[in-house]
Parts: sequence; structure tokens; C-alpha cells
Amino acid sequence: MSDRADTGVPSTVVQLDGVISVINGFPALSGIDLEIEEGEIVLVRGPNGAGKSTLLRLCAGLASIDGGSGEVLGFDLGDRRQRRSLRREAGLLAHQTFLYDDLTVDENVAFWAAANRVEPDTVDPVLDRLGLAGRLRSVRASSLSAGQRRRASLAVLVCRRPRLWLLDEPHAGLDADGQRVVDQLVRHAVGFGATVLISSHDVDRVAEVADRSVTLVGGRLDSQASASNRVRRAS
Amino acid sequence: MLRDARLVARKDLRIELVSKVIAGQIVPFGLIVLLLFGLAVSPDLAVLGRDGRSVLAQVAPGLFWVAVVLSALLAVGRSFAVEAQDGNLDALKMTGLDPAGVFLGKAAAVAVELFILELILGIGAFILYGTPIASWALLAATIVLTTAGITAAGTVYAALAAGLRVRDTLVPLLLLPVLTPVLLGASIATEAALFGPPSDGWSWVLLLGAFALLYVGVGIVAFGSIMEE
Amino acid sequence: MGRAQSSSEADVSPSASASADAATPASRAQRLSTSSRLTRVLGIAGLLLLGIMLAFGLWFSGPEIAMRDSVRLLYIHVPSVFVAYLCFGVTFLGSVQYLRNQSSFWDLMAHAAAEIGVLFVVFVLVTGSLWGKPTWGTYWQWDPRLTSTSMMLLMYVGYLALRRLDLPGEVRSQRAAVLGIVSILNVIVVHYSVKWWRSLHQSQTFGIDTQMDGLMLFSFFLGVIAFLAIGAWLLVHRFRVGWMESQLDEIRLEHALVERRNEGRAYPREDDLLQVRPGES
Amino acid sequence: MHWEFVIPGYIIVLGGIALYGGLLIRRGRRLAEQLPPERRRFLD
Repeated sequence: MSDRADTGVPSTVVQLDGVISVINGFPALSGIDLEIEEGEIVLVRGPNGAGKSTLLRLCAGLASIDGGSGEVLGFDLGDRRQRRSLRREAGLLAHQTFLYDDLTVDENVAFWAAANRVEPDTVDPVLDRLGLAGRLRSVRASSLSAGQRRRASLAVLVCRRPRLWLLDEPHAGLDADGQRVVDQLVRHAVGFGATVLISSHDVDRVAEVADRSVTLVGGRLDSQASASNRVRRAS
Repeated sequence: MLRDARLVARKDLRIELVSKVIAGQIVPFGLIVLLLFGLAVSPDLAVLGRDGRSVLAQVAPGLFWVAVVLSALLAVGRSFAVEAQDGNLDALKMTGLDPAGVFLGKAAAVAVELFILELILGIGAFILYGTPIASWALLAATIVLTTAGITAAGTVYAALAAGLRVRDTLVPLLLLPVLTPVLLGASIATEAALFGPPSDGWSWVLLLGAFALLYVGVGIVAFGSIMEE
Repeated sequence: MGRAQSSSEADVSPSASASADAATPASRAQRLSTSSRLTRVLGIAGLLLLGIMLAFGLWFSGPEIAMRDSVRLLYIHVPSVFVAYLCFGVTFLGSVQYLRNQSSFWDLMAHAAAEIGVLFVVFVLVTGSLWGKPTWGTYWQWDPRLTSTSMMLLMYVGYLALRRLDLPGEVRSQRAAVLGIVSILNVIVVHYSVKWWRSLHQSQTFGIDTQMDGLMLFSFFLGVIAFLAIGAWLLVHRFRVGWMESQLDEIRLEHALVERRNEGRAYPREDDLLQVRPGES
Repeated sequence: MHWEFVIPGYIIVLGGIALYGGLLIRRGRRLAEQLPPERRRFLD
């Protein structure tokens, strides 16, 4: 990846050609063509059930590919082994927060950090940054609020420093301060060469950070609404 | 692999220390099973028979291990219920953890929990059924290898059913027939350890060891293809 | 899927390709079932063999000295054992093949074989205990073979239970394949441990000195051949049923896909805040 | 002697095969009717 970054030519991070993904017999994605270049921030819009979450899970290597072809971060989605390797390089912030209810914030983050082979000393600053310092760190995950769980989950994601950020409704459940932190983190990540895919209903909010938006309807891109729909970066 | 195993085992044991599901629910369950066995077989059989042992003491090894196996079903179920909460199974797939390490870690945590359970149930059986002990070495070897076999096989089959809605009913159906050799070996070896002569038991200990080894191997090789998709 | 389809055609009905263009009413009728020329030949041969086997097994051959007429149960008992073991062997093979190259042909074959195998293990147990009553005086003995066979039955019932679950196809096939492989190991381990267990507990064996004459052996031989033919017939048909079900699933998916793609037209686009380019593409 | 065991055994086994085979054929016919002809190519 660094080789390609050095050349200065943006390389393709996500390349989907007619991708179909079936979840429990239902074609959640019904033929997606999508190309995302390195360093882009792309907003995924669409009504409920349009397939936004599945698209993000697909890019994370978690959903199966049942038609078409796709490559993410250079890994072929059709190949099991490569899909497994992709999972390690992509970071997903999902509706589920990936926390063990019986463990404290500290223990949760420490476990996931160790599981992702993150240096332990990088964890503390991230937790501070996400407002999870002090007393909160020794609170069990089950007694956290939805927003605090989101922050803890985000902390793990940030520690992993993934090359591809897949954020599913990152602003949901967060207060104004938390939402601001998310936006800053996203810009920061892009500064380090990451690529970001955000699904959100909070279109105004994300439009400020996003380079462009695509609209999903019925499991594929709505070409009318999203054809090269570039939004000017507000910052 | 071992580093990952240690990490997962420590996490699972930590969860157990906090939630106390094994200690607070599964151990009492095992004790109830032991008590019910005694009642069903009839406590009157506790009187000594011709050869100086009561009927209850004679069937004690089998009953004890059946109680352990039933409790173990719950324990492996719990071990995977923990991963099912809040999408953690997906998160585990996204880490760089070696599947074989995850298998060993989860199995090791269940094994530790089962040892404690067996200790308590063993004391219970000793009191309830009035069994002697002829060979401590044989007893210890039997317990260690049986536990290893049950947890390794249990973890493999619980993983096969992980994430399914019918998990709780499918695991017993798949696992119990598989544990036949373990139950046989453990009962006979324990009988030999309690009443002697120990020489009758050691060959069965070999079988228990072979079974444990087989399933540890299966878990290490197959856990990736079970869990990753 | 495409790969598996072509292999299934090649493997299942190599001899039936001649009837491809026949559009007679007869062939039209036969196309609406799972039968083909191959299975028809196989089925008729199986029934004929079975008829001859019944004649020899129940009529021409005499009673055995020790077992008397109950020896006749062995003419169907042992062939059932053969078929069941072969079927589980196919399940094992199919599972290995599936894990190696995700072939849905072998996936379906493993499933079909396990179902036929379970059916024949039930026959093994029924005939075994019916034979045991006059021979041992009881329907059920803790005989090593009887015990381990019933455990084998339960294991494959579990396998079928896993297969029946409503799971994403890939996950189910993957897990079933692992189970199909492990089950064979279990059958072996359980078999030997139970055998050892009985040999320790009592020295008495349940083998009886059999003196089979030529006619008995011939009936026996006929039984094996007939059951193999019938087992193969059932296997091919069961496979085709499974294959058609997977085809139907694919059709259903195609319809769902069309519906899914049309979803966009059904919904008003109320959240198009950024930009809308009018006109149909 | 022992015919009272032999006859039920044969009836159960042969009847079981016939029953299973019959159900299988019926299931196959039903499925075949639902399947468009070009999908039934394994019979060609």
C-alpha cells in the first residue's frame, strides 16, 4: 500500500462490479457497481433496508459475495482466504458494539487491542480522546449508555488503525460533542491515508466531511441520485 | 497460537469471575442432578451389598460422569453464548487471532471451569453415594483426561452450532453420542480408581487420552473452517 | 453453482444423453420426475434381484441348524449394513470434496447419502433386534455392534438435523462438511471403545457357529447385490430431489433479485437532499 | 421356526424402502413440475 501511496497516484481501494450478496435467502445487495479511491470519504445514503449495512459488512469481508466480483484493499472478495486477510485490515463500526457485557471498558478495550495486536500504550490516549477517561474506564459495559458503548467501540477501531474505515451510522446515539469527535477522527484518518465509507441518515452532518455520496435503493446504487455527485468539502 | 489461546482463555475466565454463571448456576445444577440420581436409584440401595459396597456406590462413577457431562453441555453453551452477544463473533473474525488459538483458549477456559465443577461434584458424590478411593493417581489421571476430552469435543460441537437459533437443542444431540467412549472410559477407570484394582483402569485412561488428543487435533485443524464463514 | 451443475450432469446420467431431443409424450411425462433411463434400468434390476433374492431367501434355502429360520433375517440385515456404511462413506467423501473445492454437487451428494444411510441403519437395528430375540432371547443386548450402531444412527440423525436448519447455504454446507468428516472418526472411535467395553465386562460372545450351505450363501449374495442396486437407485433420486430444490432456490433468488431491484421505484425519494438528476436511465 | 420374527423384519425393511422410495418419487415429481424445463437438464 505504501508503494502505491508513494507514487502519488490514487489507487482503488474498493472496486465492486455487479456484486450480489444474499443474506438468509434475501438479496440484500442486488448488483452494486462501486469504485472508491484511496483517501476518499464516501457517504452511503438510502432508505431503511436499502442494503447500507450489508454493503459495509461486505467491504469488511463479513458478508458473502453471491454474484459479480469485488476487490477491497486489493483482496478478492470471492476468495475465502483473501476475505479473511481483508477482515484484519478493515475496521467496522457496526450497530453492534462488539463489547462483552461482563467486562469493564478497560478490559474490553485491552482484550480487543491485544487481539488486534495493538501496542498497549497506544490505547490510553485514544480513550482520553473519546472521553472515556477516569471512572468510566472501570465501569462494566452492561451499565454503559448507548453513546458510551459507541465511544468504546470507536476506541477499539481507532486503535486498530485500519486502512479502510467502515462506519455504520457513526453519529447515531452520540451527543454533539461525540459527533464532533467522530468527524475529527475521520478527517484525521484520511490524513494518514485511510479511506472512509460512512452510512448515515444525518446527511447534512456527513455532507460536511464527505467527498461525495452514493445512494442505495433496493440493494443497488441509484444512478440518478448518486452519479458522480461530488460534495464540496466544507472544512 | 498459544499467545492467542492465553488471551482468549483469560478473557473467558475473567467473564466467568464477574458473571459467576458457572459457579452460581451450573454447579448447583450438577449437584441437583447427583441428588436426583440418588433418589431415582433409591437411597435404600445405599445399604451394603454382599461384596461390601452398596449398589449406589457401585453406580456412582457412571452417575457422576453423566452429571458432569450434562453440566459440561451447559458450560460450553455458555462459552459460546458469551461470543454471541453484541456481535462479538464478527469482531473475533475481524481480529488477527489464530482460529486454533481461539479454540484452545475457549476449551482451556471451559476445562478450568469443569475442574472446579468436578471437584465440588466429586465431594458431593463422595458424601451422597459413600464411595471409597483406592488409587488417587488413577483418579487424577482419569479426571484430567476426561475433562480434556469433554471440553475439546464440546468446544468443537458448540462452535458448529454457534450463532444458530437452535444452538441449545442442537449441541446435546450432536455431542452426547460422540461422548460415548469418554463416558465409558471415565466410568470404568473411575470405578477401578475407587474400588480397585487400579490396573483395570489404566488402559481406559489411555483411551481417554487418545480421545482428548483426537479432538484437540480436530479443533486445531477445523476451527478455522467452522468459525470463519 | 454452474460448475457443480455441469459435473452433476456428467456424473449422474452419462447414459441418458440419447433421449435429449425426444419430444414424445412418453418422454415428456418422464421428464416431470426424477427418473431417467439410468435409474429406470437400475430400479428394474434392483426389483428383479430383490424378487429372486426373496424366492431364494424365503423359499429355496432351508433353515440354518442353530438359528433356524431366523437366519433369513441376515439376508437383509447384512446388506443393509453394507449400504449404510457405503452411504456414510459417500458422505465422508462428499464432505472432503466440498471442503476442497466448494463443489455443491458433492455437498448435495453428502446430504443425500446421509439420509439413505440413516434409513438403512434403522433397518439394520430393526432386523438386528428381531434376529436377537430368538437367538439371544431378548430384543436388545448390550452387544458392542448393536450399541455402537445405534450411536452411529444418532450421530447421523444429528448431521441431518444440522442440514435441515434454515441457514445461509454456504455456512450450512461448510459446517455440515466438517461434521460429515468428524462423524466418521466418531463412528470408528465409538465402535472400538464399545467393543472393548463389552469384551472386558463379559467374556461371552454372541457369535454363533454358522454353517451356511450353498443356497444360503447364494441368498446372502443376492441380498447384497439387490440392496446395493436399490441403495444406488435411492441415492440418485434423493440427489436429484436435492438438486432440484437447490435449483428452485436459485429461481426464487432470481425473482427476489428482480423484486429487490424494483424496490427503488416503489418508494418515493424523500431523502434526496443533495441532488437529483431527473430522467430515466 | 422363528417365522414370526422373519416376516415382520422383511415387511418393515421392504415396506420401509417402498415407502421412502414412493415419497421420494412423489417429492421429485412435485419439484419437477415447478421447475422450468431448461432447469431439468440433468435428465437429458
